[in-house]
Amino acid sequence: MDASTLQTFTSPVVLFFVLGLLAAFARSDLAIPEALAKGMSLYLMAAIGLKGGVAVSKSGIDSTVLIALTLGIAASFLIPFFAHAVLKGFGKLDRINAGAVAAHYGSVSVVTFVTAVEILEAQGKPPGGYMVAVMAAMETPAILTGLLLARGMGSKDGQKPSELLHEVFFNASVVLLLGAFAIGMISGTEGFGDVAPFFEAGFKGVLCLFLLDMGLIAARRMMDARAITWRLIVIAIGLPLINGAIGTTAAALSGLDVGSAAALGVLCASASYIAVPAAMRLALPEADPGIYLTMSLSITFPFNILINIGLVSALASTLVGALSGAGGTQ
Amino acid sequence: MDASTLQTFTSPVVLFFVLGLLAAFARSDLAIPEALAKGMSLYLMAAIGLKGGVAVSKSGIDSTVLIALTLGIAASFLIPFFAHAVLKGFGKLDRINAGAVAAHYGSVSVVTFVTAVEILEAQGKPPGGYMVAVMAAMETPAILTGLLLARGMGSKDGQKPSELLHEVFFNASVVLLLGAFAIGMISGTEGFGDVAPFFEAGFKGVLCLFLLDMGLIAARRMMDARAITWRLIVIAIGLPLINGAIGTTAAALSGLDVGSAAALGVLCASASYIAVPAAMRLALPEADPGIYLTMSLSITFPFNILINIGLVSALASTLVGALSGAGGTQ
Amino acid sequence: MDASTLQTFTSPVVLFFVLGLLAAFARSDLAIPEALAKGMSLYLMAAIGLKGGVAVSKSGIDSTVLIALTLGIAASFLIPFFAHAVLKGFGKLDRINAGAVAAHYGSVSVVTFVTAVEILEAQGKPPGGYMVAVMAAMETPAILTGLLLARGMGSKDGQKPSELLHEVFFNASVVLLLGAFAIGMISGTEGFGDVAPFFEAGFKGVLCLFLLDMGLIAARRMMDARAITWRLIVIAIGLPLINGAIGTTAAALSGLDVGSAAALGVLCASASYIAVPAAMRLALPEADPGIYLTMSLSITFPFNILINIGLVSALASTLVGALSGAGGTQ
Amino acid sequence: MIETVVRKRIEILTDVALVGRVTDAIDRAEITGWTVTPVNSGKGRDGPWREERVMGTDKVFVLTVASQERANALAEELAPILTSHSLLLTMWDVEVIRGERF
Amino acid sequence: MIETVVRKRIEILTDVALVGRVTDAIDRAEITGWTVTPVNSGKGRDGPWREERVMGTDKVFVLTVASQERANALAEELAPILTSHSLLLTMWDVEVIRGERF
Amino acid sequence: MIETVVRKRIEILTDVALVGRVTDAIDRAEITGWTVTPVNSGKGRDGPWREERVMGTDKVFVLTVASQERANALAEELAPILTSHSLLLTMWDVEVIRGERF
Ligand SMILES: Nc1ncnc2c1ncn2[C@@H]1O[C@H](COP(=O)(O)O)[C@@H](O)[C@H]1O
Ligand SMILES: Nc1ncnc2c1ncn2[C@@H]1O[C@H](COP(=O)(O)O)[C@@H](O)[C@H]1O
Ligand SMILES: Nc1ncnc2c1ncn2[C@@H]1O[C@H](COP(=O)(O)O)[C@@H](O)[C@H]1O
Ligand code: NA
Ligand code: NA
Ligand code: NA
Repeated sequence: MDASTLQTFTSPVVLFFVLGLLAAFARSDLAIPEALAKGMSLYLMAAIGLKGGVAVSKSGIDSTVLIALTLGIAASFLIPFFAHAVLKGFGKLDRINAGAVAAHYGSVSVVTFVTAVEILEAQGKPPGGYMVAVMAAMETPAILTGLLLARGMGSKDGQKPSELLHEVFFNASVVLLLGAFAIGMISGTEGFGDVAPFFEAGFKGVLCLFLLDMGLIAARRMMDARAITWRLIVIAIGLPLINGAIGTTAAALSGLDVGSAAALGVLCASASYIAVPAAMRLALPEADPGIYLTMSLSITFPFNILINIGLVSALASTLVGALSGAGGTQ
Repeated sequence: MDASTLQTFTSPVVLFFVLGLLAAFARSDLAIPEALAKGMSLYLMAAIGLKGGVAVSKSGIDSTVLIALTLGIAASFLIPFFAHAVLKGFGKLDRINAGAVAAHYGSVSVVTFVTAVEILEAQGKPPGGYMVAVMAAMETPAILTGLLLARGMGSKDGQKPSELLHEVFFNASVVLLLGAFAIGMISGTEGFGDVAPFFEAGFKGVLCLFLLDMGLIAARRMMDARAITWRLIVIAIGLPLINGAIGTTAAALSGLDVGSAAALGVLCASASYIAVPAAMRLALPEADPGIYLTMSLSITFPFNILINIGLVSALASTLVGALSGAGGTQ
Repeated sequence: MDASTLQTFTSPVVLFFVLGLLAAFARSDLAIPEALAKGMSLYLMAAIGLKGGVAVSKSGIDSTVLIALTLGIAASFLIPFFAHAVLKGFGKLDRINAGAVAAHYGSVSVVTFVTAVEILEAQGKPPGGYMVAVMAAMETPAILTGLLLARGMGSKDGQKPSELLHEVFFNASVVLLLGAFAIGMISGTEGFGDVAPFFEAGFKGVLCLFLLDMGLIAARRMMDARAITWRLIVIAIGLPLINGAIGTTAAALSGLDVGSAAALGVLCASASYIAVPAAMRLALPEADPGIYLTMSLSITFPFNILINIGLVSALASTLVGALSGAGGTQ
Repeated sequence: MIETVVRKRIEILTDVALVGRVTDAIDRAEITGWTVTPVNSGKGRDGPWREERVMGTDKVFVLTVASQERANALAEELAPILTSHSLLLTMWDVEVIRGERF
Repeated sequence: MIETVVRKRIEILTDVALVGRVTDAIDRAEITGWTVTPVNSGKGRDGPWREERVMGTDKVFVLTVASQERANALAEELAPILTSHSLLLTMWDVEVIRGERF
Repeated sequence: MIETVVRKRIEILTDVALVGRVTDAIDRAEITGWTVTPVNSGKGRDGPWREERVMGTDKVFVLTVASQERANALAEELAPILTSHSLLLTMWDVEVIRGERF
């Protein structure tokens, strides 16, 4: 743990999350109205999409972008296989629940990513703007793998696959992230200037209040949890550690810069708690939300925010430093 | 189409509207919580009212203001007569529905106006601050004309006229627009300075998200529309073209500056989809919302945002240029 | 009334409150969606807490802070005794209702405080940052005194005291105010810099819209009021006058600076309409909300915003001036 | 055992713009009170609609508990606008405690 | 044909501050669950009110489905606070599917 | 006196993600319409939950008024997903005005 990790704990963004956790554990009635939470989540996605698009409109699209996209999509497809095996074996879940949880860990958490970007920028390692597109691309492949693992190729339930595919590709966060990304690319720095006061200046403050809410929700769900065993807790901490390390390493070896490598690690480490739960209610109603939401939202999410982002960031610095050092002596 | 019209399509404000349209057509589940949409609409009205009032506190009230007010109120009273004739004749609507639709086209759309102001300012033709008061004054006269046309002088329904008049003059948007306008006039530039970061810096960003929502709503209503014929579609595009041209011309001839003439044109061209529908549900319940909302919200509104504001602005420049050229050679 | 009092009535913040009152009296349907009002209230508390904490992180905690805390807590405990006597005697309320109302007057109104801070800062007399902590500390002692006065030591109703104490100490506004205060202290000026655009630049604008809503609610409740006598109206104006004067004087005598003395006076003068009503519904369901909400929200609140803050501020200036003058000649 | 009495519960789905008309009718029928609850969306003869409060076209439920006699009075009061304004009215018997209040 | 059984549906209008009391009573009556739905506004003996969540004075409906026997137990449980806290309770018979759960 | 007819009122508590399934079933049962109302929170076999719309896991009520016959058709339609998706369905008789519409 270096100074920058410590710095995390004096950042208002992280401190508001801790406040939410504490308030919920103390059974305070503090609560953010849902319409507002939904609105903040839309705002954060629009803002991060715009910012990414503007950045790419400046830097252009090169091979690095394609490499990052490929790595991200591959991770989203493959992580569920690994996760499913662990969840069935060590976690002792049945096939259906293991598949549902695995889909969550293959997909990503937008807020974890956004928080990581803030922390990385504060540490002087900003990720590339294209990482927003990578995130959007990673949201959904995992859903398909997870369903496959849970159910095999057939579907007994009358859920039409086309319906599910539509739900998966046009779900609100994918559309908003990619739409805002495209708007950012089209309007560029100049067009963005007009709306920057709203989407840029307000960003961190909104993130504070949103994380306050996430802290409240995560802790409340934790306290109500029934179906969670110690084995599942171990997995909900182990998976982000392993996925984060593998993702960062792969990205560093593929030549991404420190910030982008760390961001890809965080995306691999994070677990969805918005898009995937909704898809699972539709496609795998037999799976228990008490398991997948509690693991992704109440254990993995806080673990990533409070600890793992710092670890992934440190690992990325070490690896990219070593590689470029190696490269420098060639 | 000059460069400035093209510029419209790289403005984030317009692009977010297009994103909303596309997302809804793709049947994405993207949606802005209603409380938030309502809040953004209040914010936009408060902000535009304040800004207008502050501008007038600087410029003072002169004969131009009175001319613009007179033109606006006259337009709101008279447009429904013309619209009613077209809707009954070419549009083949019955008297009641024609009256209801006519009322919408005589009244105004706040968001169309706000978007026009943004575009005109970007083109270096800012309208006078008093145009906000003109807009507020234009909201309601059309309701009275529309009812008269629909129903003659009597009312069979037990709706008390006093109740309707009250609803019309103290409806939320009139009160907020004029109230904020008055506050702007009273507190002036200095008082406004304190609240400017909120009402000014955030303005365009909020407008982006609001137009995203409007795009979603307009396109969804369009897809559900049943009672709309091709004749009504033609009218919903023809009326804003004609009303916009007449309004702009009258304003230019009356000596308004380019920006204000264009703004009056846009007000004439726009159709209400907030105050008037509510009044119609009360006073003309037999009229079909499927007709008047679809026309004003799903056809005229997008047409104005995407195309007609640009046309009206170009017309205003041409006319005012020609007139001042003529004036210059006198 | 000096220039600065007049200035109050050209401040957008106060003018929006007046607009809300007028709109409601005119029976306009203007309304702020509740989720938004709740959100603005959370925003204001987070922002004022943060700002206070940052200020204290700079100034440090000294004996003045302890004096102010002691004065505040004592006032919250003691004011209800005085208020209860007046309400039973002059106001002719029964014991239960007198106790419920007394609890409101011992506690504080966050928005009154926030408005006072804005006005005091505009007058060049900013209160100390620690006054936010004083406010949080004053929210709840009055609830205990009020219940004691209403009910004696016993409780016939099965309301567990522990439940009430928990509700009182972990209620949302106490947790958020103190939590944000702590975050401000921990992250200090530097950490606050990141989120300042959101929490500082937007503050006055949000306060405008929030006071617009408060004006609407206060006036509507006033018009629906049934149980309010002229005696209660006199008390709802007399209590803030007296409590404000006593609080300011005690603070000035104890050596607080002008701004902080005025702020303590305003806290004593203000009456709760959020935390205490909720506690009373739980603990004193027989008490009539029509009495305590109308007095605190519809009479005392507007009186404080429009008139009493100015009076308290003037008193504080006079007293502290006289005392320091006296001190200066020593 | 607690004593209950039978009353009518009436629920009326109405446009927000018309709530005042409905509650005026309830007042005229001398019913003691009413409660309004929100509605998100629906489908009727005109196809589906979503809550569009910005446009003032959304709906709510107004519900009221009344004696049989007053419930009938209310239905009579509302009859003229039921069809013209396409309100949806359902009513059924419920048991209430403290029945003297309704 | 699907088999249905008859159960009581109970709806209680209560201040938000008192929801915990009501659901505690439901739990004590050993009913399997409950559902809370929002309320906008209303009118009662004290005149009209609007939802004023900022002030913590708004109301919600708590509804629960239970056997006749447990419904009675719940009504008994709630009796003491029904009047003092002016709750509105209505109950009626409904058909449910999967009745063994209630 | 106004004429009323008896119809079934059916209320189904469902996850937001499943509303489309339920309303499709209503359409297939040829019922004229439906109305969706919001839900705040609840408790069932899996313990308590709060409305968590950000997470897409909240619930709503879908309610519909239909003839006995169509109500049965709807219940049959929904039977397969009632248990698997843990929907709560209650139905009861109500009087409606303008009964020819349902
Ligand atoms: N007859 C009624 N029908 C429906 N709701 C009622 C009725 N009477 C009272 N209420 C509701 O119950 C609340 C409290 O009423 P009260 O106990 O009379 O103060 C009111 O605000 C209404 O929302
Ligand atoms: N007896 C009941 N009465 C009312 N609502 C219930 C009842 N049981 C369950 N619910 C609701 O149905 C949801 C799902 O319950 P379950 O199927 O038991 O998980 C719960 O969260 C409650 O909102
Ligand atoms: N059979 C029904 N069951 C429940 N709600 C209905 C039904 N028919 C219509 N509605 C509701 O009533 C509204 C108006 O319907 P309509 O009068 O057919 O336009 C619809 O938007 C629905 O919300
Ligand atoms: Na992941
Ligand atoms: Na117009
Ligand atoms: Na006080």
